[in-house]
Amino acid sequence: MKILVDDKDFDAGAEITALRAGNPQVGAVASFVGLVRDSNAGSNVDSMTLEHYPAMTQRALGAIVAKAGQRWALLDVTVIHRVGELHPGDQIVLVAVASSHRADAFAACEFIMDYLKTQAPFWKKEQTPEGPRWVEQRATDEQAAARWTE
Amino acid sequence: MKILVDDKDFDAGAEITALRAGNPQVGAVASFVGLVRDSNAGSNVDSMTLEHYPAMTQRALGAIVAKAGQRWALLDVTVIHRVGELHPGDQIVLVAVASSHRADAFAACEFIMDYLKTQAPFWKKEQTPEGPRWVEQRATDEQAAARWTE
Amino acid sequence: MKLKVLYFARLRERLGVAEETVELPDGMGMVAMLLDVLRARGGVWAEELAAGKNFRAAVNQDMAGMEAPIEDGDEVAIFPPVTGG
Amino acid sequence: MKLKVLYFARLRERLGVAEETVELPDGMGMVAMLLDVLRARGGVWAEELAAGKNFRAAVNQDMAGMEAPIEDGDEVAIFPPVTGG
Repeated sequence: MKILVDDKDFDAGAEITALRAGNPQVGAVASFVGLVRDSNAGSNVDSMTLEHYPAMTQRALGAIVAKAGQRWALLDVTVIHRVGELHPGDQIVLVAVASSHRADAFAACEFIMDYLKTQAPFWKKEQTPEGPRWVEQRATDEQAAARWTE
Repeated sequence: MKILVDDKDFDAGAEITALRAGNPQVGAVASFVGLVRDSNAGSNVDSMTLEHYPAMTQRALGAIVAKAGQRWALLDVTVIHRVGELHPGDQIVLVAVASSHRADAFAACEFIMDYLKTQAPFWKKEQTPEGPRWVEQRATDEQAAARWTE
Repeated sequence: MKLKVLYFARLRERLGVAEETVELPDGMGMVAMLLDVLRARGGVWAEELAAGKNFRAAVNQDMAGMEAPIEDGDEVAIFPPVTGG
Repeated sequence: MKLKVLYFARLRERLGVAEETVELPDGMGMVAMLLDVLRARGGVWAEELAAGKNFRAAVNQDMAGMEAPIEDGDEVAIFPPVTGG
């Protein structure tokens, strides 16, 4: 398991390759990359600053990954989340999950993203032509996380 | 859209990067890599040969991707499937889906894999210590595809 | 009418043929009827293509059910359930 | 008892403080009671931490509800709903 919070960019391909390297039981790697879009909620986005709660972030991500590991048969998981200033096209987050079978890999990857969106202490502030603004949590993010407990 | 059937290996990271390059509307890339495992259904697997129906393969994959594109808001899709002889740890398939939002990217990526597993004309023959054997379709694969029509 | 008939994977091996031309009486127009003709060859054909067996068909490179229409010049493929991915 | 209280993101900006030590009478033991003390400061505190407002809390780096217990020396963080990923 690898959990990293960093202001530097990551190489998604290298992370995916490393995740499965040397374990011939891995039959499936599902992954997700989240990126900064150049517009959001009707405004252009020039840049974005990601703030976090350093003492809590690693711990929160670890708890989410552990929860996924209890629920599905996983062989390895990598979560990388960037902080600091980012620009449109920049990578924000990588979640990659290795399993023997694809259903487990897909479900766990989406579960980790949904919980990360509602449980991990990151906050986005966008710079737009109309000035800076804090991104509001979307109701759909709460709903996406809630469906895993149904 | 890129659909490729090839006996050569692919660089999943480069494909994922290419998929989002130059489109700042992409906020989410969900991807899946399927790999040859060193055991299956209780036997060791020494190698695997993937046969396909060349005249139909590209067409079948194109139809699956088109169906996903009607159902979700997708910005780009890459599907690469290998044929020929493969060994444990080798990559078999890549499905990568770019969208503005993660729910669409995840759903379409899993949908394409589920349909590929039941609709695209590929067949696996494994070499095991007990001799060669054709892989049988699993009931769970039919079920996985069927749930999208519920 | 003449059909190009292809076999893949386990069926190709069992039947011992990858591709052949099959001539059907004019007026026969469904995949199911081609299968009747093939089964009538007896032996491994009757066995592998028996009604309870698990196989699939495609007509002109599209997945097709047993009731799918076939015409002169069509390419019909018969194969086991697919196992890619 | 003494608590280390942290504020993040929009709340940190509005309240104008990132971190402070808050002293509560001994015996007060829930996140909700800390919030009452903070609201009692009036002004932006009463406004931003009003009951209808959408904020979250963590106690010792774990997400916590308003009824979560707090003890002397705990680190309590108050912040808007998270928006990472």
